Amino acid sequence: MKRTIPFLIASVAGFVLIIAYFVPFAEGWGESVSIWFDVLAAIAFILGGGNLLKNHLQKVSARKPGWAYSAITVAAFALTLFAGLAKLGATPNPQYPASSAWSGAYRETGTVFWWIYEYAFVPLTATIFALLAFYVASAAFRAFRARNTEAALLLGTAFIILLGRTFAGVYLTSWLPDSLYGLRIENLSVDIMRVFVTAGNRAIMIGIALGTAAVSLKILLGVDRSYLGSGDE
Amino acid sequence: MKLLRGPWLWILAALIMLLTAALVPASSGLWRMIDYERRFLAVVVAVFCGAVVYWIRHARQGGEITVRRVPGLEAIDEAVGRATEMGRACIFVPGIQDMNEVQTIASMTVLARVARTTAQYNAIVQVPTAKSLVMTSAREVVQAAYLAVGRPDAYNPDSIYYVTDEQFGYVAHLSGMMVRDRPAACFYMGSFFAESLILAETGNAIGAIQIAGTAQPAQLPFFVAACDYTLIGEEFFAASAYLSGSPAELGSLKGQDVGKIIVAVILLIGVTLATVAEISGSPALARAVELLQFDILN
Amino acid sequence: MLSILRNLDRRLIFLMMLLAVAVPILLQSRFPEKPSGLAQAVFDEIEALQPGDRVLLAFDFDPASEGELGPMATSLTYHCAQKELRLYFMALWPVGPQMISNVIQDVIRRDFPHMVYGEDYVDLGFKSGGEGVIKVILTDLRQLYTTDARGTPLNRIPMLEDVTDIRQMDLIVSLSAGTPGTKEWVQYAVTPYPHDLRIVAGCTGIQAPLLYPYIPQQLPGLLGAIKGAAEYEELVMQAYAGEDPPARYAEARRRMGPQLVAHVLMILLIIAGNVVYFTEQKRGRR
Amino acid sequence: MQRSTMLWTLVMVVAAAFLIGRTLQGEGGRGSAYVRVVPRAVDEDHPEGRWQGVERVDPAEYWRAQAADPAQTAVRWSPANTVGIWLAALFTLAVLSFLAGDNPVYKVAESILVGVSAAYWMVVGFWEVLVPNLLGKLMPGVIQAWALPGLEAEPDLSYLVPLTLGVLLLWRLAPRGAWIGRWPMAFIIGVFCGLRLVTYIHADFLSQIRNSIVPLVVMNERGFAFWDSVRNVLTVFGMLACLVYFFFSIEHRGAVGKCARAGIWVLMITFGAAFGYTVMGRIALLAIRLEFLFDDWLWLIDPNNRRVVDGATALLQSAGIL
Repeated sequence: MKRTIPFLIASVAGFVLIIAYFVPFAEGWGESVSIWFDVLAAIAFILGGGNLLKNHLQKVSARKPGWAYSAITVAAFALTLFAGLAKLGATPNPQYPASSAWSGAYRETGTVFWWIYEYAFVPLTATIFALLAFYVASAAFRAFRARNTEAALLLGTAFIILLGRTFAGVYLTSWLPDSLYGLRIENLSVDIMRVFVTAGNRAIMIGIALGTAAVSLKILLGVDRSYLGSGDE
Repeated sequence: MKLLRGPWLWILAALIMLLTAALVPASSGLWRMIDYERRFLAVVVAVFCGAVVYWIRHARQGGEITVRRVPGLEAIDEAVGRATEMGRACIFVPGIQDMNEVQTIASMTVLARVARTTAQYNAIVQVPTAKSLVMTSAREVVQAAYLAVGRPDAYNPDSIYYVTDEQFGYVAHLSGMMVRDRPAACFYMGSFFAESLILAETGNAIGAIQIAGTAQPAQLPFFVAACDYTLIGEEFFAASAYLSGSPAELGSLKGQDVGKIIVAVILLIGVTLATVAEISGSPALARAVELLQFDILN
Repeated sequence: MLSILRNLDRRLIFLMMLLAVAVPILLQSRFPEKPSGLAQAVFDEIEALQPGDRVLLAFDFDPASEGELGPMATSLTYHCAQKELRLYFMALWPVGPQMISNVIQDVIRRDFPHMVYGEDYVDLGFKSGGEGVIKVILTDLRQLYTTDARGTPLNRIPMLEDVTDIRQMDLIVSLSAGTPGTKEWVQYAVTPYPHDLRIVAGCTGIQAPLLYPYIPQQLPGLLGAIKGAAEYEELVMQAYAGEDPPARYAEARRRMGPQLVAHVLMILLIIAGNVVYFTEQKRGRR
Repeated sequence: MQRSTMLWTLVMVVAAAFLIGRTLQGEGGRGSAYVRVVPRAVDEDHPEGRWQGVERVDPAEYWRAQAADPAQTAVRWSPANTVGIWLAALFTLAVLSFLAGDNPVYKVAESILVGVSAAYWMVVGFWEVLVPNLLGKLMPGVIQAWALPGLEAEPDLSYLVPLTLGVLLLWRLAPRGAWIGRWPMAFIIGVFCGLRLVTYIHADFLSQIRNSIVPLVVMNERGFAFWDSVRNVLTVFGMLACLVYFFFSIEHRGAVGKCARAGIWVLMITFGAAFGYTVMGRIALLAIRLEFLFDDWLWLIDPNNRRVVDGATALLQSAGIL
């Protein structure tokens, strides 16, 4: 029972939506369900936030190693949540000046939530993202070795693209005569993109489309039920 | 062409649908119920689904299914084994998208297998997630795996936890945790974005065995360059079929191959038509190519 | 020498990368740009529009990718404003509205103060739902958007009075850093309505190869990464800004300095890695 | 090791003290931020606006305003934003310190980021999704009076469905019947499997085949176009070779093996190109962070001329700072 009913729900819902895609009358169903999903995901934040609090508070109360960091996490979480939900520092919507401050925008310049966003959230996330610049460098040194033909092709292409997308490439091959125009690095890099990258990406995309469709179908047919968890029928 | 032999009923049904789509005029009442613009899409969907269903049934009835080897998959057990020997944990990262993404669903079926192996080897698997719904699903899956090998007592729900929805907050936590806990094996299975290289390079710095699988084409280069094994695109979706080992699931792979044959056939017909049209300059042929591109394949 | 290379500490590589980017920024060096075909195509698509035509600017990126897409947003908005097009901004990313208000502040308010909100440009704000939003507003804008980002009902905004759905847009300009983004706009908006809609896009480096398969049928023009931004900036500034454009319209071209040095460093690192690899192989064979 | 740590700490403390000293000296210096007061909701009764908001302005604008009228208060130094810039700079450095190895500073930054971002998304989910798309649909009157004065809608009872699903989902927190939480999950998974199945076949599968249909021989006004033809031939056959690589039911041996190998080559070129392109983006990201440090915080460079003022004001500026 505990597995059969959910499977039936999934299967019926899925097949109804597949058919709805071809029926003009039902065309909007997919979109409605997408909006429902967002609502559901937003409700699920309660589960996630609760879990986060539980995890970290447990660490703090048990004085596990690193509990101070957990305390920082909880404090940052609580402060941001409060500032955002209470719209601290917000002013009413200028379109409706008679309304209360609740009508204001929660992330308007000047609110506490905006301040946290601008000066904590943005620099932290953007710098984590910027770490990638360093990691590509170390990957280039360590992983890009011409061990075999495949690896050589990978690094050779990366080489041409890296050169072709800066002034260095233009400079290096600008002496080539016009008859060999296509061999100038900047043009070579465009041709690689137009021919090989297009071919490769198309094949990958077609494969992914087929894979996605097959996995979906398996789930709707009940061939793959592992996502449903334990099998106490 | 063995792939196409047998399913006569389906081939017949597909032919009827194809003829209906091609011959029934646009003004017909039928197209008030079915979207005229999508009639050929319906045929393709029916043919593809039919092929998958046929091969699954074929396999269930004891038909022989042969599939090629995918190296990354065999490495999963090996990686878990190594983690056990070293007495360290494995971590499983299910990507950063929610359960409305098929890659995340596929990653749950891979997790089922990884969790089963860790349960057998008595190793620990950590699953930090970026979405609450993924956390709840992952808990179901891991619990089921521990139950299936008869060790429900060893299941610890706290090892599957929610971090944050924010991509880089999640990565900051993961990379910090990897450096501190030094897991011996890292699995990255699901939908990844920029975090792929941060994870793979951090994993590399701590010397973990890394196995990745994703259908985000943009991230494949990084996984290919920095991980020990990578399941590329469609291979990732095939992984659950391989790992389950059940003939029915393997049958679906054959269905996918039929899809590829469809691509090749349409492509060759189209390209031949287009080439002949280009050389001969015949307007009729050019119109046929246009019909194929913008009506049938729309 | 070789032993130094072989035992090269990761942290030393990190330091080199830091210097490769930091030094050109401090020196503020600039290099010439030669626009590529795809940047030219984006320019031409916008150039072909008439004053008063409707352009939908979809800003689907966040502060993390502003380094690449910010300069594109600036010069695209500048170009559209110069052409006197009507601009409809919207975002499918929750932080997109911030990016929209940045360009409104930096470009429209500063250099086009005569443009009136609601008549020449409007900010529709963020809607969650990804591709679902695209699908809905293709047939009915008001089903999802009851107000603009400032809370004004759509019916009271002059430039939205006769807009029922986004198929009425003359061009979609999509700036995207991931999902949902240009790919979704191409898949769900342009692919089903090839005769009604045209799209040009700017994307991050990582997105660019993924979008090439859609070129040119579904996606006529594409600005790829900071290089694309620099090329397009060059085109727009040459055409409209005269001799001495404000410094903020040179952002992308300025960023090409660190880019050049860092690329050269990457190439040297690849070469160094392979030198180590091949000499070790040789030794192993002996 | 201990000694070097102490040395570094000392260096950093001295540097920080120097920078903070420079900032606090007078109004204006490294990392300072200025705001302009803007009137909000201006009408006849309130020519100054019913209340006032602020927006950030360039330092040059402040100096110009000060030069014109030293008593003005419309443009002023902002303590909150100045502290903010400093905090942002310290966070940036804290994350970069991870490159040298895990350390307490990074751990603090990481903990703050996890807490702030989890709450950030919850707040966004609440105000952007739950309020307008659930509560606003179910009881528009209440929501209009409370938070969305622009909302004009009738109750839409179809939104009881996501509400019910949400309640079922949260049921797993209840002591009994946690299994009921599987129902909404199953619904979601089923729905999206159905949706993705068709949309992927529609958008990626069919449209990619369509885009690949090109003539292998290209003619133009001058006759046979050799290079265009070569490009098309390579594209079509490159793609077919990759598809052979993904074929599951045949082992990669013999002719199939050769084809699959060519397919891998094409894939590797694709990956190499993607890598090259991505490097560009990643470097731009680092550049913008460093620009923030050098420009907004340390005032070492000024690419956007945000601190350039004319001669007379410059005099005042130098007097104010030095």
